[in-house]
Amino acid sequence: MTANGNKPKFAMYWAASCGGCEIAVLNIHEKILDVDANFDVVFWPVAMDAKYKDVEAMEDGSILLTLFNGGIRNEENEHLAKLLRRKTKILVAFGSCACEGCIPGLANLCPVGEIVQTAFNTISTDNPHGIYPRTSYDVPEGELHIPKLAPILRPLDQVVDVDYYMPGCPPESHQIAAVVDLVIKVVRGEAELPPKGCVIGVGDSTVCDECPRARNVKSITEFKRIQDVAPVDPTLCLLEQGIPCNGPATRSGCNARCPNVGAQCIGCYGPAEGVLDYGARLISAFASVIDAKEPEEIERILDGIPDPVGQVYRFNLAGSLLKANMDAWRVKAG
Amino acid sequence: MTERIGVYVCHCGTNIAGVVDVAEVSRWAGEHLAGQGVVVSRDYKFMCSSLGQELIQKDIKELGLTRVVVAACSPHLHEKTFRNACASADLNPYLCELVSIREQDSWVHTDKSAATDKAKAIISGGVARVAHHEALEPLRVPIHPATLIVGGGIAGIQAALEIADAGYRVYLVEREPSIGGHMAQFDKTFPTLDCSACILTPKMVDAGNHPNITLLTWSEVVKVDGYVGNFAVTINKKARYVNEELCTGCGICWEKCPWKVTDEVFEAGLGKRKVIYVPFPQAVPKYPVIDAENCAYFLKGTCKACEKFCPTDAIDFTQKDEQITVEVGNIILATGYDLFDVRRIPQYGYGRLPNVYTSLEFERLSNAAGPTGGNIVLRDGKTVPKTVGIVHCVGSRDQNYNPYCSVICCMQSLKFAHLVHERTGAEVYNFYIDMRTPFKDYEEFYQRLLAEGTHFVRGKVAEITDFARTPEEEGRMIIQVEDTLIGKQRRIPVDMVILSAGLEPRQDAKEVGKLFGLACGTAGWFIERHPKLDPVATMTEGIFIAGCAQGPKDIPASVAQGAGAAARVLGKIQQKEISLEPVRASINEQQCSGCRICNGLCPFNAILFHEDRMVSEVNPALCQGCGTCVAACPAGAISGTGFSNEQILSQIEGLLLVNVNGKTTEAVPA
Amino acid sequence: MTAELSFSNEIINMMYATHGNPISLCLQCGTCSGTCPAVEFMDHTPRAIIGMIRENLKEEVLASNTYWTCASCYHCTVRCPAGIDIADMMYVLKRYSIWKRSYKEGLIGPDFAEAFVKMVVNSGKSYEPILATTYLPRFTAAQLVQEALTATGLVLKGKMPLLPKKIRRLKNFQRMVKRIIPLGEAS
Amino acid sequence: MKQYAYYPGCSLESLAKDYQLSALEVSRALGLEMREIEDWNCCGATAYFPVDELLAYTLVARNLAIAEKTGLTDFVAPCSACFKNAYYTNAYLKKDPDLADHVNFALEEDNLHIAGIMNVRHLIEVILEDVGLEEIRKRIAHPLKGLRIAPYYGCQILRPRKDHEEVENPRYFEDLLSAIGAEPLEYASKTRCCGASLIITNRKAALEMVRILLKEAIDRGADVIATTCPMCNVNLQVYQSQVNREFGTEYSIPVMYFTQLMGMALGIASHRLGVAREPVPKAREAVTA
Amino acid sequence: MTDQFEPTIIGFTCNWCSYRAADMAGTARMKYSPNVRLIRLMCSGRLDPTFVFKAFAGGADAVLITGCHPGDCHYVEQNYKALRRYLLLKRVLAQMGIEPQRIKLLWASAAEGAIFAAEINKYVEEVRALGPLHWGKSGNGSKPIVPDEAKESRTEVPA
Ligand SMILES: Cc1cc2nc3c(=O)[nH]c(=O)nc-3n(C[C@H](O)[C@H](O)[C@H](O)COP(=O)(O)OP(=O)(O)OC[C@H]3O[C@@H](n4cnc5c(N)ncnc54)[C@H](O)[C@@H]3O)c2cc1C
Ligand SMILES: Cc1cc2nc3c(=O)[nH]c(=O)nc-3n(C[C@H](O)[C@H](O)[C@H](O)COP(=O)(O)OP(=O)(O)OC[C@H]3O[C@@H](n4cnc5c(N)ncnc54)[C@H](O)[C@@H]3O)c2cc1C
Ligand code: SF4
Ligand code: SF4
Ligand code: SF4
Ligand code: SF4
Ligand code: SF4
Ligand code: SF4
Ligand code: SF4
Ligand code: SF4
Repeated sequence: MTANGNKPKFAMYWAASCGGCEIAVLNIHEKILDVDANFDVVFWPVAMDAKYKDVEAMEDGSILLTLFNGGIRNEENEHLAKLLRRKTKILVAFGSCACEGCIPGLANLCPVGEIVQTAFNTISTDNPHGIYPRTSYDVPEGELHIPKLAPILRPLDQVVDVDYYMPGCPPESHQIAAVVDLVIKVVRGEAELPPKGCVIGVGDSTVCDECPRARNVKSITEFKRIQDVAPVDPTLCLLEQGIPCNGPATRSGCNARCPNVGAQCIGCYGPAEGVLDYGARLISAFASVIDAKEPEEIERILDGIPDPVGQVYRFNLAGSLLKANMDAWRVKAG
Repeated sequence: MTERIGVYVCHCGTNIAGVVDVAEVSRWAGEHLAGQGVVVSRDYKFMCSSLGQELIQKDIKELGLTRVVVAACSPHLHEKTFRNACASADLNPYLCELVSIREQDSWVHTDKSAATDKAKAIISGGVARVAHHEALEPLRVPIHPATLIVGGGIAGIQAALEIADAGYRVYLVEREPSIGGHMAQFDKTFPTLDCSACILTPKMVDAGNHPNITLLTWSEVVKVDGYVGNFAVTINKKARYVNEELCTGCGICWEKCPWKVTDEVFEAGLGKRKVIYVPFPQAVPKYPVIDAENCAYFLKGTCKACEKFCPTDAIDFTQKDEQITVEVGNIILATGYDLFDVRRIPQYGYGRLPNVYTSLEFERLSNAAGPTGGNIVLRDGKTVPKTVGIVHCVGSRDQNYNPYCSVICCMQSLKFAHLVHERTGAEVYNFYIDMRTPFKDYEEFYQRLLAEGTHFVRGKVAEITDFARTPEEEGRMIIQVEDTLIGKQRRIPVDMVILSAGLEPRQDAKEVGKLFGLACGTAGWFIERHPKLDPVATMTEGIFIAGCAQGPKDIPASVAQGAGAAARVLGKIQQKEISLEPVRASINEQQCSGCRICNGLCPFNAILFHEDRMVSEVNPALCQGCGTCVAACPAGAISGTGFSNEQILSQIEGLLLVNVNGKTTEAVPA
Repeated sequence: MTAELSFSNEIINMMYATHGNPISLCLQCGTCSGTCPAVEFMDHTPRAIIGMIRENLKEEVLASNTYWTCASCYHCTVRCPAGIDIADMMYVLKRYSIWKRSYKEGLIGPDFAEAFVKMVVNSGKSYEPILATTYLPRFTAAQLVQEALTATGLVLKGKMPLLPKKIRRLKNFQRMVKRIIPLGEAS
Repeated sequence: MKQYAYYPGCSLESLAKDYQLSALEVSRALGLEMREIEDWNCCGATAYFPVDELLAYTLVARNLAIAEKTGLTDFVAPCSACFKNAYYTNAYLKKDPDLADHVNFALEEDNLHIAGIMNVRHLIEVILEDVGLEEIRKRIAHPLKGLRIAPYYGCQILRPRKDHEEVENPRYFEDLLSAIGAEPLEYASKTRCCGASLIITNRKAALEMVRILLKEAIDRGADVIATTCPMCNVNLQVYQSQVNREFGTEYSIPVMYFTQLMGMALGIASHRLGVAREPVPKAREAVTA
Repeated sequence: MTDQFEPTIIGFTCNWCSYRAADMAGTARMKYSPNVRLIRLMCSGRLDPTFVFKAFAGGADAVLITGCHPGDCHYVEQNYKALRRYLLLKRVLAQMGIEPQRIKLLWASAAEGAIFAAEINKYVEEVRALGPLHWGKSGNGSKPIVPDEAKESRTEVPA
């Protein structure tokens, strides 16, 4: 990759996330060449060697576009988020983790201590000495630091101002390509940027809109896990078959990838436009299709969703109105 | 903040100001809510007075207010008042919000500082909410001038005649072969002892002949679509097996029909009727029906006597049920009542002791056109009773059965006592708990009975038995009761017992209610819009109730309600169109994914699905604005005017601005 | 808040299992008295007693034989249109009168009830002959003879065993009773 | 063979031995195994309640708690008074956790705990519901043809249970009597109280109550009065002579337990039913005929 | 009084029954605790779980939802729909550590002013016993949240 002072600068950073988003960017095939041709990639730890101090040395606002993926879990994530915010004109929360916490956000259901406990001390962990990490440690070479964990994971916009959001776990390659095209056009003066705060690279409805499955007025007397439904009707709406499909509440843009191949949507594209709390939408939706009047009967049907928070907030817990579990806060309180 | 909001805090005399520091509240709102757009905040003695309203109007004009918050009484009382005040100052009425600091605050709290803080919170909620109000126009829908009346008892007949006389079409649907209802079964009516048939028959005939009334007897409503002004009602006309065009009502068929069955409906089981029959001679319409369940032809394939003798070939065994649909703008339900089933009180012996009668049986027994020709005799058909016991409150005012008072039983029991006395000279005992004779000339009737020498025993009958303990009890029924005025248990031997059974909602009232979108109260009667001020309207626009369907009552009250409901309907028809509260749901097609989750949620079937475009749509005329679908749409595609997410979410924020200790809060982890 | 409870409230408070019994809802309809098989032997009818309780006529109520004449047949209870458990209320009056040691002269009921409980507490079971001795002295001579005849008749027919039974874990049983009532009173 | 936790109650050990005998014989013959619970105590009849309500519940609860330990589900009492006490105690304790706490505190002394899990039933209910009329009819060896029986339910078996289908006019006793071939009479006083609980404390009232019941049965031509409760049985039978003395009547009508009548119809020898000592000529005739 | 924790409770009422019950409690001058602030909806069926989350996030200690009795809904049966949502919502909240008692569904007819008032008093007591909810708002901002030192590094990493 050649450095070229005249080309706009591009950065990408990977905070608390799985790395899938980076792969997704590389997965846009020949489009990646457009990126190289049109941008000067100044910072992208997964693809090139770069030092934080180099970024710190840059002039504020000198990077045109930063795709920031991952949530803010520790001090280092937070430092980089703020640093890149200062240096960047267009900061994009890229992928579900940066947008709304995603799977790492589910850790907000536990206090930090418990997370550390689980990581370092479960049956499957080989840690005979019961060793736990420390934030600083003296070695002959000097004092070593590892970043402190925050009590909860926060999506990017809870830490810094975000210009655009691009959900997906990861975002679909065709959507990434479209966004890259758009930015290039903007750079060339051929297009306008959408208004700040927009969600880009998505559709304007929900997954059901793109889902080819047939649907009727819904009324459900039992919720089941998909593996317990045999056989799954390949053409009928999954929700009508009692499988809690998150498609009705999830923003379109993925071409209903999961229901298309026979699996229920689990919601990685996040809430539809204007929705304040994704989980609330699904609670309403699932409850609405239940066909029962007696509390006992309703409870029995609800037993078919054994992990409600996991079901309705798999990707959105950190971005939800309540953001976390009480216990995660309580660590702080007591 | 672009909105310019005015806040008006009412003293309501001392009703509010006695507990809430209104001056402080008003000052606080002006100061602390300025950031939310409040440009003026005032308190005033009576906001709803014309001076109070003028205050608002002046501010709208002079200060250019775009939103108004009035902190006073419940919106159910004065929302309209303040909306109108705004409207006359050219501010869209829906940009006004009335918050209740009286019913919800000053009247229910004693701690003045807590009440003042709560008033601040409530106002803060209202201010936050009003900023998101939209200018709305009431919905206007045309009203179809025809009316459907269900139930051809006296209440339904009265309503039908009133509307028809005013020149509008009425469809009168009656389930039985003839109209007339319960009143047709009676001999005399209290308190004047008019002959029931003499006063009812002319009305029935009028209804039968009226050019504006379409009588649909032997029919039932099966489906109701639409909404106020525009109902489409499907009616099932049961097969009569008699061609109404040809039949002249000559009566040869029922004369010739060789089969008799017990008449459980009109004769209350006391008499018999033919299989092809009219329930009573004055029936309207005059055409008979064939009771197919008992007809020899339908059961065994032979007979057809009626067909053979009919001079006009009107009998038609091939008739089928027929469904017709009519369009109407308003509906009146006058479905009446059922009699309490006295078998549910086994200790009163009905069904076991032959000479225990229900009130309706007695009506037939005493009716000159009844099975005994009006002779009051025991079941053996000849013995005239020497002593008769009449039991009040059977199944009424009793937690084990119906807790309510059935209203008519006392008067009806007095009527019975009089008839028995007059026709048999028997000794009559009336057993009552309280004597209730509340209307015009009723008490006078009671006094007449006292003068006649009727025995009145104050006490609820414990049991009626045929087991004699003493020789004078032999062969008779004994009524065991405490005479509470004397303070002694008494056993009174009688020959005949009449149980004044209470009135109950129709067995199928719940289902019928559902058909029309009406709810029944705990006792099962249809719920009126307001028990005192709107007894014939219901919560569903365009649907009215009259007569005993609304609750137990006597004939004068049933007639008054029938006429009242008719007046309400005529009022609507005259308006030609009706304006509805614009609280409605609507779907943003762009956002709707066609998931169809909302489709099954609307009880008024207001949501339709367009298969072609795969989107749902709300019919604003059907939607009643409950908001259930708004809360349910997972895509956030449905919004509801008047109660939008923005309005409610900001109201929550506003309410939480001041916490219970009066401190402005900022919730943070401790 | 230390104002003394009215008599009617005292009675209502003592209806533990029936949660106070809605005696204030009584219609004074007389169904209870009309039903009662023992009413002839009561000096006030059950309905009247309820009225008297409501009006706090404590002395008159306690001096009445009504509640000790109630046979606990519950016939009034199932018929009362106001949902009042009259029979239970009669039990309450019995308890109240034993507690206050205030009841009509010459009644056998209170002594019998106490004797019965004493016997059960002492043995865990009830046994007719023992009971007889506790109440016999109150009988008139004629009644005594009758009773003796009946009793001997029973014994002759082999219906009445001559020795009372006791339960095995009597000590536990008695400690159990003590947790409910400090025994001083009952035995 | 279905098993039941059987609670005989004090009377069945003394005054009502014949009931005990016949109840067990008939149960056995119908395939019902009555397992007497260990170390039970008196249920208190009607005489605890006037002294202490809580104590009354506790004493009854002890029996229920003992029964709960057996692992059986049904608590069966042949005596109506025992049945009523157990039924309500069980129901109240289930409804009122506070009351249950009090009672359990006392029960600790006998290492017991009541959970309220027993299904409390009267013997006649068990026979009717678990065996059924159909089955009973099949097993009848000697239908009691022509025997006119006044079925006397009494009070405690019916009341104050308001949920019972027909508290005022029950029919099941009649059905049972018809099933064993007898002729049940329309007996208006069948649910009227016999005054057993007053027989000691208010003799006059009790005798009058007995008189009324005897009068109706005899007036209607009954050969025998059938009962479901030892209290009623003893009261109606033993006090007949006193009624005669008091009212100058000459009543003499046999009173038998329904189990004795059933036993005879099932073909069980009279002495095993405790019937031998009872003069019921009509009944014996019916059986031997 | 000043030491006593005063919970703030947001209540949702339907226009037809429970709001009228509140009106009736007022008209009859029944007294109850001032801790509940009511929001009028047309129907309990309008209750969006978002409102409940919003209330908790905004500092409410509990949420009361009221509607017509089952079978008496002005909109025929929308209160059943509220019931279904409520039961699922409660499960979600429980998983998030919000005590189930902090949300309550109450049926009150327009005539039940007394019940309404009594239930509010009872509920305020119940919530008072639970203590404050104190849901954190600070997750919003960029205020640094420091990890809990006490729970960290109990064992040293051997060199
Ligand atoms: C024994 C007795 C004596 C009485 N005596 C007197 C008296 O002397 N004076 C007095 O003032 N009042 C008296 N009353 C009260 C009187 O009967 C009522 O006030 C009056 O009949 C009520 O009229 P209605 O039209 O409301 O109801 P109803 O007379 O019950 O008429 C209702 C009609 O609706 C029809 N219907 C019901 N459901 C449907 C359906 N789903 N579809 C179609 N049709 C349906 C029925 O067939 C019936 O024809 C007495 C009542 C009783 C029980
Ligand atoms: C103490 C009391 C308490 C009550 N409480 C209740 C209650 O709680 N609930 C209930 O339902 N009912 C109650 N009522 C009954 C209730 O008052 C009446 O049912 C109701 O007010 C009747 O209304 P109206 O319009 O027929 O008559 P009114 O209220 O008497 O109105 C008649 C009007 O006509 C005017 N007027 C009279 N003659 C002439 C004339 N010649 N020219 C011009 N104007 C004239 C009068 O000035 C008056 O304004 C109560 C009655 C009383 C006495
Ligand atoms: S719910 Fe799922 S399966 Fe059904 S239409 Fe929507 S996306 Fe497709
Ligand atoms: S269907 Fe749902 S889970 Fe699957 S990719 Fe699309 S948004 Fe993600
Ligand atoms: S059907 Fe024929 S016979 Fe019968 S009334 Fe009509 S015209 Fe006369
Ligand atoms: S065919 Fe039927 S209706 Fe006609 S006469 Fe015969 S039985 Fe009567
Ligand atoms: S619930 Fe929403 S997205 Fe689904 S069909 Fe209805 S309006 Fe459309
Ligand atoms: S708001 Fe209510 S009435 Fe209107 S469409 Fe939605 S569910 Fe139907
Ligand atoms: S039966 Fe009930 S309401 Fe009637 S007097 Fe007796 S206690 Fe009162
Ligand atoms: S329970 Fe007592 S008061 Fe009631 S009817 Fe029986 S004996 Fe009379």
